[in-house]
Amino acid sequence: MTAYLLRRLLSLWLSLVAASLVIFLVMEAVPGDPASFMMGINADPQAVAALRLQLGLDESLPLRYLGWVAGLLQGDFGVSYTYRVPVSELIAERVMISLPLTLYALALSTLIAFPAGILAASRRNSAADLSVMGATQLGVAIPNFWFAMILVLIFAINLRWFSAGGFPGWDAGFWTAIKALTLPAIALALPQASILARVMRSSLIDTLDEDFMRTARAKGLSRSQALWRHALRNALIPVLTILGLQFSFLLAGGIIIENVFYLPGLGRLVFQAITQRDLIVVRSVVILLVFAVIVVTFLVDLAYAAADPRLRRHRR
Amino acid sequence: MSALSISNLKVEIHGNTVLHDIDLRLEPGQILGVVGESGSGKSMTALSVMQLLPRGSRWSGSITVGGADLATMDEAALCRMRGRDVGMIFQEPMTALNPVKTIGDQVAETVRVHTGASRREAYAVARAMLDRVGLPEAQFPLDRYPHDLSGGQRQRVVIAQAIALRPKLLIADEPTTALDVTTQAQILELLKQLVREEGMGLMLITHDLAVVAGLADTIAILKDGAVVEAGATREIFREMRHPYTRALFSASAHVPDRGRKPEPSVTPVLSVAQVVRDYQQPRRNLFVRRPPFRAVDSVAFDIHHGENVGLVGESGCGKSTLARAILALDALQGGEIRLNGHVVSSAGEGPHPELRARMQVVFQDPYGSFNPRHRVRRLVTEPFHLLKVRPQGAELDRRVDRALSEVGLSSSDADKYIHEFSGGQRQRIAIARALIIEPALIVLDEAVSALDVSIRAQILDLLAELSDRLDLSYLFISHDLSVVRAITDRVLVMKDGRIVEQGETETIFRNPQHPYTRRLVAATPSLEAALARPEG
Amino acid sequence: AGMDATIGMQLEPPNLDPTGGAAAAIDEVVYANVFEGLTRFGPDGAILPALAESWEISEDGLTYTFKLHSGVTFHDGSGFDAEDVKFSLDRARGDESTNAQKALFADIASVDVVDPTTVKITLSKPNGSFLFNLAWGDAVIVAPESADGNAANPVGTGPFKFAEWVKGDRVDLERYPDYWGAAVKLDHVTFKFISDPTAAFAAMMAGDLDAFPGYPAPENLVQFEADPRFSVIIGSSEGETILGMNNKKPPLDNILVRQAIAHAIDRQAIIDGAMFGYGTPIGTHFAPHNPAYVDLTAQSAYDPEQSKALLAEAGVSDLTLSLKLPPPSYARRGGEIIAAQLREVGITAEITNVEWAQWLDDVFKAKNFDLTIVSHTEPMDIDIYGRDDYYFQYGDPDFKAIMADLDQATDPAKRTELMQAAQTKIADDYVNAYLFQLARTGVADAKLKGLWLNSPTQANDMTGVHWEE
Amino acid sequence: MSTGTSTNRSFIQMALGHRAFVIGVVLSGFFILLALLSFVWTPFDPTKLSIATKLRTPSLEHWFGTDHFGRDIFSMIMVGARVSIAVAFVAVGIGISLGVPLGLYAAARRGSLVDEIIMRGNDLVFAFPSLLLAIMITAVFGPGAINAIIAIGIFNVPVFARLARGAALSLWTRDFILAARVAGKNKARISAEHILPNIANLLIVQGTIQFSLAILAEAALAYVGLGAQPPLPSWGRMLADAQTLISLAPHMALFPGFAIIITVLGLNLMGDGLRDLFDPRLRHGRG
Ligand SMILES: Nc1ncnc2c1ncn2[C@@H]1O[C@H](COP(=O)(O)OP(=O)(O)OP(=O)(O)O)[C@@H](O)[C@H]1O
Ligand SMILES: Nc1ncnc2c1ncn2[C@@H]1O[C@H](COP(=O)(O)OP(=O)(O)OP(=O)(O)O)[C@@H](O)[C@H]1O
Ligand SMILES: [Mg+2]
Ligand SMILES: [Mg+2]
Repeated sequence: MTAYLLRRLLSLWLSLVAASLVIFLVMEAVPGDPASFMMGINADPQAVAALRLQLGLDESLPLRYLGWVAGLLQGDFGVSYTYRVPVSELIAERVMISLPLTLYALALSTLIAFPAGILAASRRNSAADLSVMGATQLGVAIPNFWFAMILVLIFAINLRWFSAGGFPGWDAGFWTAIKALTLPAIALALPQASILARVMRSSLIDTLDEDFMRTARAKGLSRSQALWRHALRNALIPVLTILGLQFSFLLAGGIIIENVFYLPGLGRLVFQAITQRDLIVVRSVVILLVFAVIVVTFLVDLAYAAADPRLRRHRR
Repeated sequence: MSALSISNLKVEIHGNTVLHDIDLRLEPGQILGVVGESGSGKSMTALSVMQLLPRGSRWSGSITVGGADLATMDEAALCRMRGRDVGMIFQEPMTALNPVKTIGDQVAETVRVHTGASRREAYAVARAMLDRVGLPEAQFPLDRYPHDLSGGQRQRVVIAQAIALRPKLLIADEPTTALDVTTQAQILELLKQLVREEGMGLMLITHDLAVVAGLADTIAILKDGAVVEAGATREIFREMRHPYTRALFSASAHVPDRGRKPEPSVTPVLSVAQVVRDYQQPRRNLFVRRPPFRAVDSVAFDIHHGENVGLVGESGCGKSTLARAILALDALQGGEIRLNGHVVSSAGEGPHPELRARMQVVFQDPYGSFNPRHRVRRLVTEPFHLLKVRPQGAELDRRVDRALSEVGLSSSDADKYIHEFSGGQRQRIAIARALIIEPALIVLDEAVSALDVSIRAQILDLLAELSDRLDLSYLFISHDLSVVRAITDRVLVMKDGRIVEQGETETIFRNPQHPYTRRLVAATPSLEAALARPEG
Repeated sequence: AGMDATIGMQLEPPNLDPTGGAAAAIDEVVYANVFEGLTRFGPDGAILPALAESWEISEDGLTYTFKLHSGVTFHDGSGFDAEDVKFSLDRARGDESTNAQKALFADIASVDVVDPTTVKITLSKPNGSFLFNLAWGDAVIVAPESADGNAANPVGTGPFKFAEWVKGDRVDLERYPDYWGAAVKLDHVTFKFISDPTAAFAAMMAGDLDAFPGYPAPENLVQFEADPRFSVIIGSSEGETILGMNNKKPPLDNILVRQAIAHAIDRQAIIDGAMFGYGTPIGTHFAPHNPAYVDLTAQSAYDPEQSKALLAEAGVSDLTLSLKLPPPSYARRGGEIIAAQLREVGITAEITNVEWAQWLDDVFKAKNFDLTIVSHTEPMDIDIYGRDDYYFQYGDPDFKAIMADLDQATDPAKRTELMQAAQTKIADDYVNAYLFQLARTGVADAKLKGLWLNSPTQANDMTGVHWEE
Repeated sequence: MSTGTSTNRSFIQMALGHRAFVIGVVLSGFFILLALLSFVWTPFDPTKLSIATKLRTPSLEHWFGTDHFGRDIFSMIMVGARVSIAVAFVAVGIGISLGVPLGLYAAARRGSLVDEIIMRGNDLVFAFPSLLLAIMITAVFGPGAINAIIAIGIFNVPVFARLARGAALSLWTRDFILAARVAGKNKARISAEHILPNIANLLIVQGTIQFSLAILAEAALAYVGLGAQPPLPSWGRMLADAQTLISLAPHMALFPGFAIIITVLGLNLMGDGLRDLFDPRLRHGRG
């Protein structure tokens, strides 16, 4: 286990270094100069030059890369070109929305998907199975921004149960904040729940066909006892993988949903930073997201080991 | 009251009749052997008793277990019956246990489901049962997981689960097929002991006549979903009224006709000298490498022209690894392998194609050894890749025809896909593929282990005949001693990567020297021996 | 509600220092609310006194003497006086200035403190629009102690003081109790940033916002008009929307080709199709609500036949031009319509949608374009035609002469005459194709009063805003 | 897919009997046909503006109504199908043609440094938030159909590389591969002759699913303005155009939305169907 941990840590670092290089170079290749963007159409060239100097944009490429990485290692993400505040502050604010939203959406999708998947698998080919499968096919096929638009139209504009978007902040009270995140979380959760339910179902069906399920039944367990005691944990591994992937996808993938609901989340921060050529924000947030993904994958691997004793010892 | 009585059992799966007219009786304290070739309906009969038939099945007839009629029981009653009144051991020990639960949990579960015993009590029973099946506390605490047990040990756990509540009836479906002979002997001994001591009825399903002959009180022979003959074991074997019984019996005991004995030649076909093969082990941690695992350790032997050499040994002793080394599929860590005097495989390099063309291989799995997407013609001609001048057109057809006819297939089979053949036919095609470039040596790695007795007999005959006619040499790898005894001139006994004994086959079998060989020979069930034993 | 108002804005300001960035969004939050200059724009575009109570201009037009209000304090409590004025103006025109509109101060020769409430500014040459220049957001007065922190924590003299900025979401202002002027009616103002037009619509409809003065989707206005909960505010803006052409790049260096393009465009179709009817056609680069405006639309009336004839005369056929479109919907939608209209006369316009940053790089700096659509929202910006290096690359000497005269002129009649000459000159030269004056379309809660109708500069002046009972 | 006539017939028969598969083929086939038809015929010129007849609701003349420029929505959906399908097809094609060789190579050199590098590279691409990277890519190269293809294609590479490697690894342990090695074939040849045909089914199934995902991805990119550029219609951009008009002219959002949903649904059903049909457990041979 420790050997495995060490190996994973090493490859984690290598991935991060590779990722940081990729991000840095991609962002350097983006046409457009942050300084002239900030100064606008009628800007005085001298003023633009002064700003470039101030932002340190005149240094050489390797120097800037090293400077950035050295900063990262000390926990210093740099200062946003456009906002002129430390990037870490910006990120901290946004994470307070993106993270709860992600967890909320994950919780929703799990709560929907697990029962649906289990129901469908345990009643294979029944009407319940067919309708769950039909619904999930649809759930996967609906573009989530379209779904979000419809949600707003119905629940915010027509029924006025929710506000159309925005986030009052956690200061406004837990439930108020949760309520504000509800429609976006539903919009995010729908396709995820569909995917998860499908994976749950097929993984469970595979497990139900395993020999040890017959052994369990031969011991006198009823069908549902066998399912709960023996099948679920075995079926969990592919589901965990998907959950891990979904977490990282949701953390940054909410850009469009964040736009529709004008939530100041991480995705929108990067999106906006890209259009404003706030390179330092883009780089730092993306590397952070990559880091999050790698950590989550790692945690998922640990969760595997918890779910499956075979993985605790020998590993490739 | 019979432990089990089945009459007129008929089972349909998706409209296909797989069982019709099964009648069986089993008394407490007795062993009923159910034999028959693959697909004859043995497992379906067992599953009918458990009422765990696959989805889409329908059954009719009558089954009573300890006097209770299954037809009158609802699902809840059946659940109460399973595990308490009837225990079952399944065919495949590797997959019959839940990999994510400890063995203690799984054995205790039987107890908890039925008795409402506390966790503690259930564990106590589990402990006792595991001790009983020979898995003592010291080595096998309750919190071990199945994955670090061997096949035989897992099978014992399955047995412990099945007998935890001392059921009146135990069904064992091929409980030993996946195990090597020594383990098989232990498991069978254990089962016998349980029957005698607990007085339960045991329905022992197997395709191995030798196993039942030594164990069963009564026997039922199945063919195509029906019982063709049933009665006391001795009588059945003595009288052999039904032709199918006779066929089964003779196939099991079949010894192919071997022609003249080959004389040792000056240069052996194959010469293996001090071969070492290591497997890299995963690192213990980032900085510490584990020493490599030595799967084949300084092995040396020769095979002469026309000679059939057997390689026996229990599972995992390195037989397949040695075969791969001989075939130059893996690089050696030491030693040398020569074919007709030329080095084919030594540390590092692969052989010259022309040399490689002198040896071919036939594998165990008749299903996995062919690319399912190619036609037979393409499959059997694959070795031509080794030739500089590859046969074309009519010449190609001629060679394909000849190879196929040599193994008893027709030339029209060349345009079929592999899924259109039975297991025995597939194994013939595998042999045809090996023969087509006229090699001097064929390595057969468990080439008949997966086949039914009758088909196995045919293939053995074919191999013997080809060897005689084409002056072929075989390296015949198997863990089944009776087969090796039937077909080889000389035998090598392998244990933990080393050859512990070698010599003339008959000599070794009659008079094994090494203790391991002795154990191996003793554990091999023998039909003759069983029938020769005095009644008792 | 109550004494609070939540105002929607499409773009979030990158920072809150109007003297350190060009983004219009900065002014939309802080202009007149947090920061004040010596003069300011009134709702109708007139130049009004602000921190300067009054002023005197010398005969030669070179010396301006401003009398400042007394009792003015910055939000951090420090006092305001003539030193602050000198500091602010010197900082804006200094060598290290990062003021985006540094040119506004180019004519200042010196700023002198006469006494704490009197400042004298000396110009190097007369400048008829100097008071106008001082009204810009870029010319607001800041305090030396707080100037460097204004980007994140703006400290000004206005009626509202900065309270909080939740990045990506909103800026909160609260009433400054010690304001020197007339007290404002609102206690709190929140500017909420909603870039997505659909979200803006939803937010208004759901009642999350009280007003959206620069409402980005004119197509929704019909619905708001039909709903008694809302009032729709349609005014004029300073945004001349033009189809910019690269005057130095063949074949666009040929006036016939440019004229042909101008005649190929049906302005009304663009206003209807892209702006849903909101907008005033223009024939030159000048705001129609300005008294000096001349209507020259007839000179480039929609006439595809003439357009084709002109192209033939110029000897071009199979013309393919690049059309680079920045993000606003007037450009993206207008571009699609223009491309279709140009297709009618045989010109292929290849559309590329670009981000602003890219636009600045590619179009504005590198001049790597044929056509583009931009709305020039700075007030009175016809002088850009006199710049040599401006993206459409006109820089005609005659035009520059007119501009030079205009700079010198202080007599209103003379100025009007010159401005009209300038308008005619660029229309005659078909420098760009002039499309329409951007309408300022806003939506507000029907009970919220006092918002600006027009936008003489980009601002959301909240000083007069109040709830009607 | 197997080629023998006898197998093929039974395959087609089985396929026709698989309800979900048939529905999937019909649904997605409908839009593929529309896309093809659009090359020769559309009811109206989808790029022709007619401001006077904008925002018409569906009628006999304009089956799906007109958009805010008075363009015929049905015609736009037809041509948009072409764009969506072409982008998705090429993007998946990139994924297959780069990913599969990489995966096969990694499997053939299992445990080697190259294998490790290829797999870590895959992980790296996976670790990037996909939409963000796509946005970054289009920020570098500018928006447009080609760049959307590249951006979507890049994410398909690791999907197919992993799939191919995993499937190939298990095939490498099979006896028939050993037999081929005994026949002296080298790894490249075995990969091409034996491994590739045997993972083709898997690739086709995954390809169908990736295809549907790519259509959704293209829609999302077009929605944020980074897909095909006007005047070429695209489903995602039609949705983006429609969104502010959703309560005024819902048909503008509904029809392209349905087009996306139905195509994706069809492809998914088809993929599921293919998975069933290729499943050896449901086909001949052993049970
Ligand atoms: N799940 C199933 N669905 C349909 N048919 C089945 C199924 N399982 C078994 N069969 C068929 O039922 C028949 C009897 O099979 P069964 O498993 O009882 O044979 P067996 O005697 O146990 O053979 P083996 O020695 O190979 O285990 C065979 O023809 C087989 O093809
Ligand atoms: N690729 C491998 N890596 C590491 N160890 C291996 C590998 N293949 C086999 N081994 C180990 O080498 C030993 C010999 O294996 P081999 O397959 O040669 O046994 P065998 O005698 O053929 O057994 P069986 O009768 O079960 O086929 C076993 O302990 C096995 O676990
Ligand atoms: Mg069986
Ligand atoms: Mg082996």
